[in-house]
Amino acid sequence: MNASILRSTLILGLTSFIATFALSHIKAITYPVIQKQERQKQENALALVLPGYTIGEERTAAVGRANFTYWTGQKAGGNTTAKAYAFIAEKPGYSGAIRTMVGVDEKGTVLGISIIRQSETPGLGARVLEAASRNTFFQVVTGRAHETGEEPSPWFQEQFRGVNAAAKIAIFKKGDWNETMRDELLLKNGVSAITGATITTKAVKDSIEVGMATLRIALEEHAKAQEAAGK
Amino acid sequence: MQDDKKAAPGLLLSSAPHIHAGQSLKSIMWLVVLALAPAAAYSVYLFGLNALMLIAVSVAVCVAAEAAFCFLMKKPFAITDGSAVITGVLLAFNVPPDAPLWMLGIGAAFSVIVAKQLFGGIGFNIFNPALAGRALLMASWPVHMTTTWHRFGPTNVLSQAASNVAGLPEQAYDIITQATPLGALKEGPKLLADLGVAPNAVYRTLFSPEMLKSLFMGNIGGCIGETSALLLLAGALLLLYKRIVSWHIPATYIGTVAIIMFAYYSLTGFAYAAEATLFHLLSGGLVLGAFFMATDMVTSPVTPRGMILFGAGCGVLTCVIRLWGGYPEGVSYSILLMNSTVPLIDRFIRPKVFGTKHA
Amino acid sequence: MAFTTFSGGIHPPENKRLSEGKAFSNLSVPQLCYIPLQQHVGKPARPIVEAGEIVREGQLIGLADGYISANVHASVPGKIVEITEHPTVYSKRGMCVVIEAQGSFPTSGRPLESADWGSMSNLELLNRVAEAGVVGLGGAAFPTQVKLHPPRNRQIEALIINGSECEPYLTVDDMLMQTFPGEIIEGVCIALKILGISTAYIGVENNKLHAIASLKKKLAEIKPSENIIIVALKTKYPQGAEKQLVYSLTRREVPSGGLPMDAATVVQNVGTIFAIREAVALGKPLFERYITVTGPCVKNPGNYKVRLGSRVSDVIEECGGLVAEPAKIIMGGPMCGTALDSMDIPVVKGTSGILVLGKEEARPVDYLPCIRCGRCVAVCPAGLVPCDMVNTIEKGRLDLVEPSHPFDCIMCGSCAYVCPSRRPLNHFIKLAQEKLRRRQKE
Amino acid sequence: MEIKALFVILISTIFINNYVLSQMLGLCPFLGVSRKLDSALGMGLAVIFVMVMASFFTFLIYKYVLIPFDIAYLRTIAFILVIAGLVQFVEMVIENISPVLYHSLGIFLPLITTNCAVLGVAVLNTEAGFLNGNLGLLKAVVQGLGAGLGFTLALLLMAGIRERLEIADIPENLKGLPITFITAGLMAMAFLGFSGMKI
Amino acid sequence: MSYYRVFAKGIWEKNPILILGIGMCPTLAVSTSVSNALWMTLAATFVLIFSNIFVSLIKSVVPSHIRIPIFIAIIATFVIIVELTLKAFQPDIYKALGIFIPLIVVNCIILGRAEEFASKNTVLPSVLDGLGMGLGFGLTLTVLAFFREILGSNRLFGYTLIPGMEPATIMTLAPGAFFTLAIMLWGMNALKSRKRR
Repeated sequence: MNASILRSTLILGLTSFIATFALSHIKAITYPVIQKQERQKQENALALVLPGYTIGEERTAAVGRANFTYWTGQKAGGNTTAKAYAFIAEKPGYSGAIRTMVGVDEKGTVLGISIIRQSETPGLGARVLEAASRNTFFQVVTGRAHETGEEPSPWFQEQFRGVNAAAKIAIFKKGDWNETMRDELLLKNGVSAITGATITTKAVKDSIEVGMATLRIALEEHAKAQEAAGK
Repeated sequence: MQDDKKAAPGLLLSSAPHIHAGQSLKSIMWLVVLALAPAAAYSVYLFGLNALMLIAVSVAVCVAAEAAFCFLMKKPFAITDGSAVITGVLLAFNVPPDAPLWMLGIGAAFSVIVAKQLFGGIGFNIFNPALAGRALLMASWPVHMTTTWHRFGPTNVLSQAASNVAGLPEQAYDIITQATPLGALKEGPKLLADLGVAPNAVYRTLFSPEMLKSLFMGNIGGCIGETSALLLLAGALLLLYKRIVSWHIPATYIGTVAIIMFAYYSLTGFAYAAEATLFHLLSGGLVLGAFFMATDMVTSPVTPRGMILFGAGCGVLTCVIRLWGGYPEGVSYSILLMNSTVPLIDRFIRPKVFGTKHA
Repeated sequence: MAFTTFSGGIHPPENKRLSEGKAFSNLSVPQLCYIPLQQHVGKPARPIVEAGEIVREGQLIGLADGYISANVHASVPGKIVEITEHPTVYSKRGMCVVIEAQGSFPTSGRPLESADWGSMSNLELLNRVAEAGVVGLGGAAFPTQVKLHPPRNRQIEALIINGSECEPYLTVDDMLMQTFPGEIIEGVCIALKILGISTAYIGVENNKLHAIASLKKKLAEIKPSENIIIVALKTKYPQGAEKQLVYSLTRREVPSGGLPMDAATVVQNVGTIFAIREAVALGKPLFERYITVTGPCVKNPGNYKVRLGSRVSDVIEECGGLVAEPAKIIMGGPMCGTALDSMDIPVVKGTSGILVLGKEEARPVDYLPCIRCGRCVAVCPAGLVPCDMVNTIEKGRLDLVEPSHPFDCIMCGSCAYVCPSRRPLNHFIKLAQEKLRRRQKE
Repeated sequence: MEIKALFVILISTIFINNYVLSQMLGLCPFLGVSRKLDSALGMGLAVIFVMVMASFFTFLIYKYVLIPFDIAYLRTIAFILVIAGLVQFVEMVIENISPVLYHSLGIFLPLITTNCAVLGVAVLNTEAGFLNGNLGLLKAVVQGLGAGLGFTLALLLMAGIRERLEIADIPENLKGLPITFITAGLMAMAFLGFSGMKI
Repeated sequence: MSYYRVFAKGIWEKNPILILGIGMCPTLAVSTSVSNALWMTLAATFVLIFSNIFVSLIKSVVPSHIRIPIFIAIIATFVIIVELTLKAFQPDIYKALGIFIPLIVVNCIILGRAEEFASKNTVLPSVLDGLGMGLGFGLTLTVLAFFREILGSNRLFGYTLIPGMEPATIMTLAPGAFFTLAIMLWGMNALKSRKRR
């Protein structure tokens, strides 16, 4: 009886030991890769919203109740260096929070946005990620695919490029956005809503506006702190 | 037997009772169709030919799908029982007036085949076929189901009311006039506040007497069959008078909505509690749902007490979805949800058996 | 005024006008009489005559066989042709004594001497009822002497007289109460004496105002020492069903699976009471009864006194024959009666009427699936859910039927009457009852 | 505020993100034990019980063992062993305390170990993104309760429907699992009515 | 039983999903696109084969009353291996499959095969059994995903199928999964009953 219990315990223990041992090895192999992946992902997102800029430091500022994280970017062009910032904007959409990485220049003009997380209704709000695929399945299998390196960026996100985030962004119901609408909409500092998903559109828009305001405060405080440190 | 000449071979032999109340499945179904007819006719007047086409396609596909399925399954097919026609009309009543025809066709086929025939056909379905079809369309093509509202000219009451609001920007005008009344109520104030319009201005518009009157008469946007409370009530009166529909479900359904809405608006200190309650009763699919869809005999409880519980449940869910849910309207989802509880209601709520202590 | 009643029930068109208020008339004696030996619930009577024998009118020809059984008498004088199998309302091949009428009729036309029953003992009275072969004339045909003699351990507090006659078309009880109020009150007194109690309720539906008036008038005249109360009931089917009647009059529910005596009552039909009175006071055996012959196909609908054993064809012919093609011939009322497949079937003690329906009136035989409209639930006076029960029975799932109380169904047929799918609900329940009973026995 | 947050989690897990009908977890018992109402109720109660317990223990283990020792990658194996052990323990305890309860719940307990909704709730409790933010112990337990209640609700509704389908004229080849899936699909469609709900 | 039969039975006559009716959760949840389905199949089959190997290796050493925890531990180990590997090398797939990767642990197919087959057979049949079962699972999953991806997103392997067609979003949601599997099961039953006749 006792022997059998002892044996059982031994076997269980041995199994666990072997399992843990094996897993720790696997972990040792995969963890660096996983961490690299995660870093890569953030870098990709930053590169997407601040195209052509060199990403600088990551700063965290306490604004209001929450911590606000943003990144700085620089681009050397001619004799001046253009500065730009990226931040994460978040607002509850139709279902769950929508998290967007936003890149702006010093004046507040949006350089690019990238929606990182959303759980909106498929077919409606989830179309914030919808990109017009250039190739169809048949073109791919018959070898007549367009020779394009990267997927086109989602039209919803594309239309924010050039909008002034420091001012009110207007929402229009013009249907799916395309390149021909850009000038007309930018003139009114507006974007076109996703059909049937005004709430989602408004959430993204609001989050960008709020984020921009927060960024300004954070930058001012940073400048003040710099000044204080300088003295 | 000695007297063969007195034998009477033509006599019907059947069990008692030998007489019948007269109302038949067929007559009930066609009376329901008749009761829906005024609202259907009005929708064609209001929304134009596309509404007529939608109703026609929906009915035709429902009947054809039922016929095809019965043929394939080698089941007897009774087109004359009219149940497929009712499903078709009700489904068409539940889509926006400018919805595409192909979409409604798919919904109609789904209603009849999946929600009804797969469960064994008339009498066995658990869910209201028309509402199941609508839920399918809602989940499949939400854009068509939520944005193809009919655009009225400036004579429409919402347009007129909207133009009465001082300083309403062009976009705000769009937001109010393109939505259904419930949509305008749910999203209007939020969206307009963004444009610098005070929510109260929106409320004044929505809860004005002309607006409420329009909701009652039906000169308003919405799904094909739900606009005119007046005509729907006329049809409902016919059904009540003919005892095809009993008061239990509609009364408790509408009553529950009225009580909850009034309590909600009063407790939150809303200035237009009474008007808002009336607005909720008259707008959206409440009247249509309470009288014509929640009362679907197959998918509602059989006992009066069960019906009361069912109606109250529909009312609570409708209010929950309208007040906190993602959709402006909750009638069809709440009826569908309550449909799934009917077997349990019927199992646990039974009449008291005569001569026993407990039910 | 709110009339006392029960919950559930239906309001079928009464259609009583055809025969309402038509005074009783005697139908002429048929040439051939087929007298079934089984005219009651229980064992058939044992024949005590042989073919070729000459019998008197009212002579005992079948002797009650066992506790629940009843005597059968010759309804016409004459020669016994044979004792043979013949279709009856209860069975395709019931034993019948066939009598060819001849000879004299000592009872007809002459008033009989009234016996002094007040001085007889209870047992003596009960014997007279049993000897006369009285059974329940409302249709159930339960031997009356058994009903009037409840077991000792049952306390009986009230006698209930069923004058509801809630079946559409039938008017015979109505006419009995209008024509013979005195006799009925006397009958009630006899029954009360047998039971040894003093309270009786006569429940009459409020569509029979003449009957109520004449009973009330007579009661005021006679002023019997017993406490007899005439109650007007709401007109509703099945007001005359035993358990519902007891409830309407006393607010007591006969317990599930029980009899009226479990609610301290005994229920008798007015026709039975009339027969009790004739048996006890006049010593007249039950060999003739009043029936309603009616229906849109009958030329002279009305209320008639008929000799038991008269064939339906003879009765209809005596009433002027048919004026239209009949779709259904029913013995009893349209709600609970039995459809006949032959016009040779004889009138028995439990026959309250003969109803001939045309195609327009008869409920069709075909039926459709249940659509769960709940009408059957709303009308069921027993508080059952017939639709679910029958759907289960139809699928042969008798194992699932028991919890839905199939044995509490009183076969009133209200459910089938209202069913828009024309489903023979009570018939299905009856089949299930039979199957379950058989299964329980096994 | 805290109470409201808990209420939101409860409602979300029961209706909006119902484990069975919208997350598609726990389908095997949902299909297997929904034939009879009585057993559905027994299973439901057992699942509620185990889910609450499992949420409690796995959360503690995750927060105070796996995270501090930096072995969070072992959570799957740790959780499943905890759940298996827990189910065994609960079975023993119930057997000793109340034979009646054991009789009605006992047969379902072994099945619960492989109910993916139980492991699912334990894993989801540790995912920071789920339901907007990190969960505390109390929230984890409430989430377990909500998941169990949602599972039981779906199970009971399905059992009621299936008892009625027993006597329906369903095409022969559709009887059993296929029609149950169709019903589940229609129920899931009805539950879409809760989507986007904000309390 | 021949090796071929051991391998082939999982594909058709003992298909875990269509015939045995187990392993439903991942089947329904991850079949929104063909590539998800294929990755899930790969992950599950990997765990299935290796847990079968190890279970059949240690079957004689393990006392029967603790075999279930041991089996679970073995399975869980391989699940974590899959989890970490996917997370490192296919992060998008890992994200898409989400919670259903750790939930492979409680997939009834795997524990079921360990208990029913591997614990009674030697290594080679166990591998074949795992492979067959994995294939059967994968085949069903892929067919399911094929229809759901086409109808629900008008795509195949991520590429648009018919430009301009409006897909039925419901097919990517829970109801679509239920309906499609129901129809597959219906067809399966029809085939079976035809064969019987």
